[in-house]
Amino acid sequence: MMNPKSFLIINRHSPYQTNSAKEALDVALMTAVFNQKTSVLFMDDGIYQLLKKQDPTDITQKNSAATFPMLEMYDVDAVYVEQASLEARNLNEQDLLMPVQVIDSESLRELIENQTIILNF
Amino acid sequence: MMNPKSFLIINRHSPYQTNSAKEALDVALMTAVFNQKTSVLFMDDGIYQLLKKQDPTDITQKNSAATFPMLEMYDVDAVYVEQASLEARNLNEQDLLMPVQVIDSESLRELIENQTIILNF
Amino acid sequence: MIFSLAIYGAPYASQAPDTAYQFANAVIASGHKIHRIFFYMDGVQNATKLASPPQDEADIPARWSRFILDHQIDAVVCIAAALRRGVINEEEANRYDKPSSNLAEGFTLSGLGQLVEAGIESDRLVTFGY
Amino acid sequence: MIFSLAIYGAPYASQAPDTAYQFANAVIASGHKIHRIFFYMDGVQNATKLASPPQDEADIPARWSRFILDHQIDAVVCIAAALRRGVINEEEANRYDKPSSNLAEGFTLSGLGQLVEAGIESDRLVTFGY
Amino acid sequence: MILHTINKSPQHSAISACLRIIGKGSAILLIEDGVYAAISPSPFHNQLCDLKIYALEADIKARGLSDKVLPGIETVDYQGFVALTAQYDSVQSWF
Amino acid sequence: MILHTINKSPQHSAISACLRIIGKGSAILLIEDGVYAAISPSPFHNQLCDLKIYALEADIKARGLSDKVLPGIETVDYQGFVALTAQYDSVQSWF
Repeated sequence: MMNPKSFLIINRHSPYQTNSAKEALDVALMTAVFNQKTSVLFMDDGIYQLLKKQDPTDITQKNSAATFPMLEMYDVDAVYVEQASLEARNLNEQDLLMPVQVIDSESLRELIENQTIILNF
Repeated sequence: MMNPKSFLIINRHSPYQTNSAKEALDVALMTAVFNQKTSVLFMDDGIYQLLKKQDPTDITQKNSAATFPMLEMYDVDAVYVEQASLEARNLNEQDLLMPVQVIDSESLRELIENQTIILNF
Repeated sequence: MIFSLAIYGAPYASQAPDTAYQFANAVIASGHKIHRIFFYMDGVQNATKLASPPQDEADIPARWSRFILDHQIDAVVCIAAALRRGVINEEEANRYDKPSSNLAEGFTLSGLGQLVEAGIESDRLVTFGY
Repeated sequence: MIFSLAIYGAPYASQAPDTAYQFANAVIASGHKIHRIFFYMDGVQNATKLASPPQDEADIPARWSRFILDHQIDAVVCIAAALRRGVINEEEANRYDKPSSNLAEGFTLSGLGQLVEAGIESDRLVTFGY
Repeated sequence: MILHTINKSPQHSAISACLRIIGKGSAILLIEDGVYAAISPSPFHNQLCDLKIYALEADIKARGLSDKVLPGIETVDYQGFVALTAQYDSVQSWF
Repeated sequence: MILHTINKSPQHSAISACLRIIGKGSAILLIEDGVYAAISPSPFHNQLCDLKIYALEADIKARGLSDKVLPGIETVDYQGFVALTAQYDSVQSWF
């Protein structure tokens, strides 16, 4: 196999309404399984995936946050949250269920230009 | 059968990206077949269904405008276009492929309150 | 009161199948009647019998089948929408020369007129959009 | 150059199947190679053999089957996404005790690793979102 | 008088479309992703005082919003949803 | 340098998300409903001069926009789409 590529998985959609959140996370974990350099970015409604105290039992779904601990287990490089998206939703880091790197648009622009493969979800 | 109800079919989505436009129009025609009082409203991206000179042969789809003449044939009561949606898209009545009633939000509010059944698409 | 439901979203692409299912149960629990559940657009995917979701996820089509049979609900899948999207019963499989069928038990394929009729005959028609 | 394509949208719910098909043809016509086409999320519905659209509409799954066989393309349908949504081959039908199968000719069910591998092994991975 | 259901987050056009045409005496029920509007002051800013707004409890709880719901928004369970549809003359769904 | 494809109309969040993070020297290709942005002055207002913007011809023609495309936006056919993906280092899809 070639040298590892860098993968960035971008999550722009909310959990529960569609299966996008779960299926995006499965891709992130799979890139890590392949020993690639993997990072994950949450922006727009994707931010909502990270909210504390989610409990979807009454809508008979699995907790979208249940697989987040796997990101660390599989050595996912970094988890980013776009500052503008957080602010637009009246939310801050204390509302999120795990430590993340809040990143401004300028740094985000740099981050994105340095990825080999960007997968949006 | 009871007295006819009044149906309003609202089209808020663009043609071609999804099948929503075609399947909404099928419902409008079917309510007319059942001799109900039917009207159709276009708002938001639904406005785009009415643009002149559509030619989707290169994307191997049918022209979404092809069934519009059927609306008249089936005695559909009225075709409305929301003024705010038209203006927001930098479009005017001359851009549309058939005569419609452009309606402001105030009149729209009245129209909607007087329908028995409103079906959004 | 007499309710009908229209469902436009597919499992996994939309929460409509979940919300509509909980709503349908609440209609019955509240002592109302369901005249018809109509599956249209991508909602026709609720009626497949070939889905095998993981054990810790709800089996949405199977859950509908049980609900429909338990409460003797008229569950109609729009035939035009279903043919386009590959949801067919044995009769249509024969007609279109297809090697198999996948419509789950309890569902009926029928025309769009059944949606309009449901709107006319019910006190409330509640739509669950994609 | 070596291309791979990822397709996330179902026919009728998304234009992705149309655009991706035209793009795939243009890749070949431009003298490039296609390493793999990967169908994920609702895109697995591209692989049903039970769709019977009206004669004046494109038969999207049949069109893929012909393209895949004509050009000997590796066309992979994510097995986890497909099982959830009711797209299965005979082997999975047997495993899950289902009465029939619906995967069209030319498509293979396989794991999500095939998407990541396509990203690693191709010069370009182009995604067609829902 | 109409019960309007909204199932999309404020990022989508469904809410603003509904607010442009909703009449006095009608009500909104936020369901699915629509409940994110229940924690965000902007979309209903000018209309909160005139409009009755409900939100579906199961969706609020699923999304971790229970502690954040704005005052003036009433939560209902699925049977409450059914009761609202019976109480109003008709139901219109925005999606 | 990245080729960004956008397949949603300006009513959706995809375009503004892309514009927030796109870097200098990168380009946008409007496809599917993304081409509606090619007739609307607003979304690219401030960035048109810095950014190279393409639009897929088949989608422009399908939607009746051929006479309305703003100056500065270049149309390409499907083979032109392939050529652009080859020309840029990678492709990112906004949807």
